[in-house]
Amino acid sequence: QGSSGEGMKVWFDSGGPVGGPYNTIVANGAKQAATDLGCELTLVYSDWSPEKMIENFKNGLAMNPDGMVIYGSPGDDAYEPLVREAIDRGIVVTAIDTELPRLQPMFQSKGFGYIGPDGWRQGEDLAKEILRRGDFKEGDRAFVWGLKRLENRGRRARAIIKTLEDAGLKVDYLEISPEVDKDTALGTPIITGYLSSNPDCKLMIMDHGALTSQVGNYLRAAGVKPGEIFAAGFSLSPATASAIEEGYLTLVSEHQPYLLGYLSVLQVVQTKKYGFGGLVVDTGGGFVSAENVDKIAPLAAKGIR
Amino acid sequence: MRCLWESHRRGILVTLGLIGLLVLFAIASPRTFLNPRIYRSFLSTIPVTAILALGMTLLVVVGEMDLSFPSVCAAAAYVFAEAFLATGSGAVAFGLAIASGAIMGWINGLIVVRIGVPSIIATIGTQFFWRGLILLLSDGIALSLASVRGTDIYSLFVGRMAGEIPVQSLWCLAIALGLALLLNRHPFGDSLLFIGDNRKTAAMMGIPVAKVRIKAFILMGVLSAFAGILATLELANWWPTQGEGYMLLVFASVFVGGTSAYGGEGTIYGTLIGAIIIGIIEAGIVSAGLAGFWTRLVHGLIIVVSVSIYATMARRPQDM
Amino acid sequence: MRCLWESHRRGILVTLGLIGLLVLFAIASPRTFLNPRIYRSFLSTIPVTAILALGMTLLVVVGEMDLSFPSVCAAAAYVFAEAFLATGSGAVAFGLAIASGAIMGWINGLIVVRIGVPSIIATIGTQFFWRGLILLLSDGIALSLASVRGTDIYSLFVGRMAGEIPVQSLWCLAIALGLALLLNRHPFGDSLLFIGDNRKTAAMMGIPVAKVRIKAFILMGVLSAFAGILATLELANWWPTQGEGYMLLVFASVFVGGTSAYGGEGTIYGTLIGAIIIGIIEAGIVSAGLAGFWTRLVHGLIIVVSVSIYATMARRPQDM
Amino acid sequence: MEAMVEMKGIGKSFGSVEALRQVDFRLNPGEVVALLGDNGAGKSTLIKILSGFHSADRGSMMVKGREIDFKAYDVTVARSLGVETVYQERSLGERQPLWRNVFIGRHRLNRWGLIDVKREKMETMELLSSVLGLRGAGLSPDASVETLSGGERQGLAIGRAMHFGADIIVLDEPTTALALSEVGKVLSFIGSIREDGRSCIVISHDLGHVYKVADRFVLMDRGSTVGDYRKGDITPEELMARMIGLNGEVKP
Amino acid sequence: MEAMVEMKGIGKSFGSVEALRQVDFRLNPGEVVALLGDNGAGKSTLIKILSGFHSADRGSMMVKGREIDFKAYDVTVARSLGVETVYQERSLGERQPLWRNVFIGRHRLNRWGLIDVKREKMETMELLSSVLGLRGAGLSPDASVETLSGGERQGLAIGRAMHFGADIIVLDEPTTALALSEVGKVLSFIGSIREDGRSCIVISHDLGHVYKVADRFVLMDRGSTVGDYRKGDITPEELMARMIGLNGEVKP
Ligand SMILES: Nc1ncnc2c1ncn2[C@@H]1O[C@H](COP(=O)(O)OP(=O)(O)OP(=O)(O)O)[C@@H](O)[C@H]1O
Ligand SMILES: Nc1ncnc2c1ncn2[C@@H]1O[C@H](COP(=O)(O)OP(=O)(O)OP(=O)(O)O)[C@@H](O)[C@H]1O
Ligand SMILES: [Mg+2]
Ligand SMILES: [Mg+2]
Repeated sequence: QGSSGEGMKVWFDSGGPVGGPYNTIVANGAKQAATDLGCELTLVYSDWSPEKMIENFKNGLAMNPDGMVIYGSPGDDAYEPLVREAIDRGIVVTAIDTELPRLQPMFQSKGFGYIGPDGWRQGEDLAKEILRRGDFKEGDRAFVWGLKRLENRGRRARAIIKTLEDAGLKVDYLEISPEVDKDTALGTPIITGYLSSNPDCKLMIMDHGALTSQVGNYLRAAGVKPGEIFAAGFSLSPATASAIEEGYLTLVSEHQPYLLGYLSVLQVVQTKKYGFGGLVVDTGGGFVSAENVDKIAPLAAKGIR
Repeated sequence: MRCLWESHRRGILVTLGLIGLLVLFAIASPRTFLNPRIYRSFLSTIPVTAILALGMTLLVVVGEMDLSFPSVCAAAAYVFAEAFLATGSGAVAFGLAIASGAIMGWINGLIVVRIGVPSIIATIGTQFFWRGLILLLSDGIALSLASVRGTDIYSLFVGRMAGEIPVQSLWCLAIALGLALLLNRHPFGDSLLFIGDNRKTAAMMGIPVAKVRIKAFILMGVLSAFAGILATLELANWWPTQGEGYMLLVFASVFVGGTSAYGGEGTIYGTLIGAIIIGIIEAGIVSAGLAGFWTRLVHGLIIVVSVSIYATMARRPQDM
Repeated sequence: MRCLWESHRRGILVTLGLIGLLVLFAIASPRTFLNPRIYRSFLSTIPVTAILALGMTLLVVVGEMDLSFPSVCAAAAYVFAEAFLATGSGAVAFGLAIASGAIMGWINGLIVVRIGVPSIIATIGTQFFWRGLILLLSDGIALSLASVRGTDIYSLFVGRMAGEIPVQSLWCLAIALGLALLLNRHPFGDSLLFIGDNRKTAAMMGIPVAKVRIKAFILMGVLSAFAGILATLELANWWPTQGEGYMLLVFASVFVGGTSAYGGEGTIYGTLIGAIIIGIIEAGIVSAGLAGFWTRLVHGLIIVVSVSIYATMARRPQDM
Repeated sequence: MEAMVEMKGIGKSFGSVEALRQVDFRLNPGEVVALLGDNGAGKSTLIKILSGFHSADRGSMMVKGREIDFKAYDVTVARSLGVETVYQERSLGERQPLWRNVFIGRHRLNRWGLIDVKREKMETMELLSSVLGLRGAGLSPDASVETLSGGERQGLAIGRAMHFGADIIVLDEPTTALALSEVGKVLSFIGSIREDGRSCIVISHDLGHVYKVADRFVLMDRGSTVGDYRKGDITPEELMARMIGLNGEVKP
Repeated sequence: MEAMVEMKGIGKSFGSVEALRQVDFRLNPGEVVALLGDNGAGKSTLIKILSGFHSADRGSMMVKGREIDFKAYDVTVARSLGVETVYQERSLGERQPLWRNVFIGRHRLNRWGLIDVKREKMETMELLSSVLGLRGAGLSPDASVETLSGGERQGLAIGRAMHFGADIIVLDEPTTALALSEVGKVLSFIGSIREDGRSCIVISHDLGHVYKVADRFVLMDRGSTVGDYRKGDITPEELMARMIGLNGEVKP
């Protein structure tokens, strides 16, 4: 028996920019699945721009693939007519990373599923885990650096802020500028400035994979010693692993982006072939800290975690 | 005569470039490019960049630049979305959004022309400012305009003519035609050309230089607003990051089209074709089966190679 | 005499602008801005933008632009990282990276000067191309250079002098000094000024226009490579989107500094101060306690207001 | 008789450079006045104040009996008062076609408010070849100015001024670079201005040309008017002696 | 005697415009040749071929006995052969200070290879005020060219050519916009060229000036040389008649 995806064409929106650390891992998972299943994979990039995702989707439809994997970021309303058109034409569509709460039940029987974390819950979980591990009291100052302007992605930051505030912490939220988003080094003086102005800051959360990986450099420049401040963030990368090893970074929440790519392609192919319904998988829940980093770090260097 | 041929030659060359690309893509992926569906998709997405690039062409002709248009787009579209959600009237929302675009363009014009700040830095500043303002007002949360689907304003601007052709492409064509007349056949366009050619000469010949420059910025603001409205309507959704991806595409469209970066010359037709070329490349590469990181590389290669061929063929047979 | 005062006045004004900002920030957050730590931070990050902006200043003077520098930065830094990981020799890695930067600059120069493609579109094309190429080669995965910390090359370029001052700031100063001499006191800089002023005149007076323009691109390539190496060393990490965030900052630095967008004039000192101004604004705002979406808005406001004040005061007391 | 132009005590500085110190000047209807003086004397600056391109720092100006407020005076206003200027710098849009240069700022519009290109091209060709008699190989309405020869450019600039009948015509070095026959045409054009009862200011260093057409000669030196002679009162030789004398005064 | 410049059958087209059809031209050492002709006749185009700015489409050229390969010939090469040109377009960097304009392309360097600014400024001022005798208010080595008066610009362009003693000096309308006394200085400069055994080509429409200094007159019409007269063989009046005659021939 041959591969189950033989001759199939899967269109895959990797979501982020070309070379973005997070979406590259997602794409690596998808590529691996495509190789395993023997199907053809078409990868496109959307720079985290909802408009670009929609534009790409439209052009993708014209290519007539067998299955399409989308990020949910543009939302139900923007996607509805397009997804409907695709499914009417027999194309299997499934979402990753951000849920489409209205479309998913609507088309689940046609194979529309969701693989990925629940942004809100992931943020909430991380905040709770931080509160559990750290020793914080009411009125302590916390710093959150995130991307609220990307609405669905921003839910994670909003959940963190809410959870921390509910616990009585004082939270300073800062929006990541497009410049820092691309070149994390530009964030150094911002952290230095913030910490000089707010020396009572006890907790820093980087709601951004690339910024998480630079925590060590930031804190070093700000003259903070490892362990002085509880620093947490998201996503693993080689630099993140070394920051954990050096002790600057305390806790990293990791929702296994590789699986987003792998499982979604797997599901699309199986649905196309055997007509399964859409899968809903929550990939969140992994935490990396000094205890387990040595096991995971080598995988990060390969772009798997 | 000579100049006529010269200008036609450029138009012909850029058109040949587009045709060449289409043929290339059709050979590489006939399933996609011999099917009308992809063109329908293009006709719904390219008009937004094209309209922005058309406005930018006039600014480049007069010797200016506007880097604030992504934010102006988003801000005007925000006004549109909020006004539509508040009043339910597409006409009111449209009017307010266009007016806000005009005001933002006018502010750019004032800073550049009256105060004398170079346009690049002035519009980087206003870009940050407007983006910040709408983020603040919207709290970074997208607005869903699902209810706009099916209204008059929706079908007027982004409906499908004969169930097939996205109406925005007709609007884009109409704007291109209007701007081509404005630039080449109207005294205002004449003033743009002379100011871009030599501002001192223009002033000496009695052209109201300051007023014309400000008007060019206002026009860009209005067109940005219109483009923002089209994008928002098409997706029935407003996002706080709207417009950010257009920056390079718009400039690429203008200069692929053959407009001179030194001001004083420009072609509306070229920009329109340029926007189409820039708008189809990525889809063409992806459907040809070059995926992932290859897309970027080949994208760059196609731009460089096609413009190089074009530049070589367009070169004048004289020394300078 | 008059011109000297004129040029000094501009320099003085932009310096006053920087001092004004620093005073403002120091009042708003004395704890941060009266403490040397923040300046150490600035001295480690601003040099990268500043070096890029310095190179860009020369290109703007000669009437060109380079939008490919983010990719050139990243590509040269990739060469550096790979070569360092492969050979373990900082000197070899450095040499290869600088050479690759020169080659990429030279290619830009060839496309623009020999083939005649406008520099904006040519460098958008090469920007895509080089980014695509390094992504392809690196598979989009960051490279950790943790082992570079403590090597000679590390302390030479991004070490801390007297345990305090980031060495890259000294490199940046040295480059600025060198380029200032080059632009104002060397025949090469003279050629840049004349070509940017009027290319035809320059050719008539026997300046080898094509060669000089190509050299300016090569210089920009080398400086981009150097900036990329500094950024990579400082973080001991190479990442695939490197350089992309610098685009607007670099142009803002050049034009805040007072260089004319029309070519033929430019100030290295102004660009250096401009890069510092642009580099401190966001940190200043954040330290002042403005968080969330306010930062962007205030950032834009500060740019517009400060450049406007500057432009008003720098205006010549004559008609044109 | 009311003066076409009356300037009193005009002064103008550029930064620290005092280009005009103290100028009094009068232009009567039907009169051709030659403005003479050394290089850098301030002649061009003076006529640029009249044409609205510069505004004076001091002094008063009346045009056709109307007191001028320099703040509200610019080239557009000056034109509407009938002042037409050919600048020494030629002021042509280098990259624009000839026809655009002829009609800049006052295009022939068709009924839709658009430029009547065909008509403008025709008039341009007529102007250059028949009126001025230029016959260079590169002359066509679509050619851009940068391809013109020096004399053709000057012909274009002056032809433009001849084409739109204005009341006060200011010519700054109008015969520069022109060949003999075109010079003749320009001089007879100046003569025709007077015949029509209009007025003209001519600046030129070529006394031979100027003496033929002017009624009055105004001498300027280092930013001030230093002499005013009617044609009948002075011979060309005397005039030349005065002008060279100015120079001698300074460097003994 | 070996010619300084020898051109044979030179032709040059710009696109469809044939600026030069068939030009033969010779310049001997110690000779001043005047190039005369109508506007658009091709005079400037011809000397731009000599100066290396344009390259000819047809024909051959020898400079100082060296056969020129047009592909390898440009302004830099021409300069190194001793050809110094004052173009009709003045070719000044408008926004650059005067001293940079004087020394463009051949700066005075100090021992570190950097420009010796102080010395260049001094020489510039010396050149403009003493050598040419300009005395405008706005004249200073740091002033930028755009603030100069028309005559001052011309003085700058011609002063630059006078400053660096070249063997073959080409002057395209050198006396344009200059006041009487400066014209005298330029004409005596041309005289001095001949005395030094160098050569000069002058283009001018002012027969009065040209007749004084030239040894030979070459007439051009619509891209071809149509006459060549030694000074002794022709009076100024005859020369003028020939030139105007050219014009008449075409339009009867
Ligand atoms: N914009 C300016 N800035 C500074 N100085 C100026 C400016 N315009 C003119 N000047 C100076 O003012 C003086 C008078 O210039 P103007 O052009 O009026 O002279 P002119 O009499 O027309 O001379 P010419 O006969 O050479 O044309 C000159 O010395 C000139 O350098
Ligand atoms: N670059 C060019 N492109 C097209 N035509 C040109 C170009 N340069 C010159 N011509 C044309 O060639 C002809 C000869 O020009 P040229 O400048 O040699 O004339 P000229 O004899 O110097 O005239 P003048 O006495 O007016 O300076 C003109 O008709 C001109 O329009
Ligand atoms: Mg003058
Ligand atoms: Mg000529």
